[in-house]
Amino acid sequence: MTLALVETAAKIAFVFGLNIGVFAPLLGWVERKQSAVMQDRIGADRADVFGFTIIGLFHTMSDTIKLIFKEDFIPRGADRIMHTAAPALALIPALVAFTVIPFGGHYTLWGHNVNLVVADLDVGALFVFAISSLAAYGVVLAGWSSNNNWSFLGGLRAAAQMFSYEVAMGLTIIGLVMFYQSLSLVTIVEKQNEFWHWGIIWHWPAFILYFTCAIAENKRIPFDVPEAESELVAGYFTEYSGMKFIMFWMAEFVEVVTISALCVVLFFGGHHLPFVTDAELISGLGGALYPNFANLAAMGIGILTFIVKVIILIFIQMTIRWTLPRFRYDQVMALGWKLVLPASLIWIFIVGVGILSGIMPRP
Amino acid sequence: MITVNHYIALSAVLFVIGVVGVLTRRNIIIVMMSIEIMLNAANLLLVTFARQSGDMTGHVFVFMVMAVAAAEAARGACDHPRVVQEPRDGGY
Amino acid sequence: MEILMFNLLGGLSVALALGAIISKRPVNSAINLIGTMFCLAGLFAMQDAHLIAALQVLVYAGAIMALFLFVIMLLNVREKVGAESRRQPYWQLLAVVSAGALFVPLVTLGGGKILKFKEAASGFGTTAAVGRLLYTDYILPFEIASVLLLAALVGAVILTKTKIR
Amino acid sequence: MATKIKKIRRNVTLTLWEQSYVPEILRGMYITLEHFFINLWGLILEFAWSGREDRKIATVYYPEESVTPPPAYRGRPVLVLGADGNEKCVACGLCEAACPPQCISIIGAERANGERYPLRYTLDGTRCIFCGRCEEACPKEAIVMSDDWRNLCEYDRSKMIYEKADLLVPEEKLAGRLAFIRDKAFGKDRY
Repeated sequence: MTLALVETAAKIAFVFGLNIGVFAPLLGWVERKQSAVMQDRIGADRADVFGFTIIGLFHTMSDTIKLIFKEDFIPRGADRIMHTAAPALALIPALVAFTVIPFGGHYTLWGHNVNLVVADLDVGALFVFAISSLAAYGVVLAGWSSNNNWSFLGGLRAAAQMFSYEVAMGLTIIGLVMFYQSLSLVTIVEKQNEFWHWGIIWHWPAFILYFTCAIAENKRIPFDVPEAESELVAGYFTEYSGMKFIMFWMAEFVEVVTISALCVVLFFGGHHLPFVTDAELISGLGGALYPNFANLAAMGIGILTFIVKVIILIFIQMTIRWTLPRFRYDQVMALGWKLVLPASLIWIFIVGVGILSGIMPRP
Repeated sequence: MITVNHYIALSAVLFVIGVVGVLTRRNIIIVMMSIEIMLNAANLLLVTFARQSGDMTGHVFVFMVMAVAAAEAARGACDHPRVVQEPRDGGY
Repeated sequence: MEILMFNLLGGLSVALALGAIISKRPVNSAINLIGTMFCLAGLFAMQDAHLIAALQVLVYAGAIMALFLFVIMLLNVREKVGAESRRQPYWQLLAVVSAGALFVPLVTLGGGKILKFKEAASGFGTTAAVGRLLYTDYILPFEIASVLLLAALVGAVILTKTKIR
Repeated sequence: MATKIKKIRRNVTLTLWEQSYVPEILRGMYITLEHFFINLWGLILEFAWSGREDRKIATVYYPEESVTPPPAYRGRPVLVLGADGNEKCVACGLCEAACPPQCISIIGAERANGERYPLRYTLDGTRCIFCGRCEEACPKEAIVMSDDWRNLCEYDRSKMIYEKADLLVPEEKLAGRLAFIRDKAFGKDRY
């Protein structure tokens, strides 16, 4: 009982530390520096400690300090409670969605069975969509409560966009669920033990559709119409400052990580190394001689593989962000309803035919 | 120890709240939300009896109720702006 | 533990539902109702209805309430202060009477037979079990529900279009 | 002069390949990633030894490095100090007349040998628009636009009114600009 509690607490601490402590601040730096290097610029490198700048990494610290001490401004006429609650409502769902994502497999350490997921839910994928649909509330309420026309328009745009793409996003996954015969993300990862059962092999159209929907759901370029700087000042967070402002940014970055993690789990085999199954890995590390240490090493390798895959997908998202121009608003909605939604429905049909005719062997 | 009676009581209280909301409020959106409360009270009861009898038919019914509620909300969402634009039929 | 969770979730859901029908501004009442939906999802999960709990959050809290909030926000643009007039007194009397009528069985519930929960079978309320039921015994209602949703979709499109080409 | 008319297709119909978005997005990403990896490699080289030329960087580390403007650049207008230690200006007043915002004011005087010189030459830096008309009007190549772009701002407007002593710059420092004016005024490319 106590051991299980300690294990759960450790896993929650790992997930939160990874998201809030490592990825969220680091992505702010990555976004600046990667865009700079991509666009033949130098990027932020001025913050230094005793003359060391370590390629601008101190900017994350100096930005945090600056934002903590900034004035926390609530505009007159704003709904004070909603205005304060909205950033938290945007950030919390992004974090909670990570609880059902497995970042490793099953390992036996000194007789104790460790399953590297905070909550192994039977309805894992559905839970992620349910929670991510709630992220819209934070944005909508932020836009509404600011009592500012730009914010309001941004909130409305965000609401329409997020609800539209949610439908398509749910449908893109159905094919995978039919293929793996489970909604539980842990089961889906287990079934991707063999490289030829990875989602990307059979379901690459679903991956493209899902990735598009996920970026649109996260309101990042090329779908950043709710916060379009050239049209609405900053969209729904125009009236925010200081820590509340940065909470929206953190929510965005945490969602980038969550989307990448979900993609890794659904399409890229989770923690599995390509061509090496878990059992082979443990036996290869000397599982017969030192079972505990082999399991521990396999666990480390599994988590590392997972994180590396997540980082690669984050890099791809960042590259897309700094490559493409913004869609027009009607184009965003047309893409969602007229292209992605029918395409995902067609894909479900194709997967059904493929499974029934035996072309797509189910793992 | 939680018994079925606890859930029946909770469901009844929620249903009464929904009824009172429908009967006392005039804002059509809040009336619709009160109807949602009543539907949810019924859902709670369905799930409770499904659990008590060990038969999942109740869950299927909840599923249907949700589908109906979604259809109703979709219809209502596009209906409300029209009602408010022409307020003479007393919608708002 | 269970009774604590029940009291917490049940009390919270009742309080938030009350807040939903009492609060003056529609946005506040929508937010309160979202909270109610959440608490009910928790209560569903307590009764091993995992799929229904997830659907409650996804459909009710995620989609239906979002639609309500969207409509309220759109209407809020031209909202007049104090637009809501009181109902006639006999409506309120009717509300009190109906509430009282429903509370009578509630009061007698304590004296009646106490129904206890049985131990749930394994796999109760999981996606696979409910899905199997939906696609075998209840395939016809399921299809009718899908047709209903399609009709609502088409109806919504037609209702909102001012000019149909 | 025959005008060359270029026809532009406005209503472009995309091919099916272009309409499917993904290949075109990948093409765009290939371009950005090419820049990214070339610059990343240069960045690593720059850490090992100074390999600035391995990067395609278009920006400079400003306070440490700065750009040298080309000779056509019009910076702060200055008076040319001749090799003999006297300013070349003869206080003819043509620049004063040519200046659109009228920021120049001259008080002329005569030396013992009969040469004219400006007793006071005031240039109001708050009004100067860096048009270069003074330079064009000057018959003696006495006022030129320097490449000085740093000392243009002050916290106090009264400090921006330049007297003759602030404006005088030795001739050899302005050689590039003077050669450029001569080329422009008397060379092949005169306009």
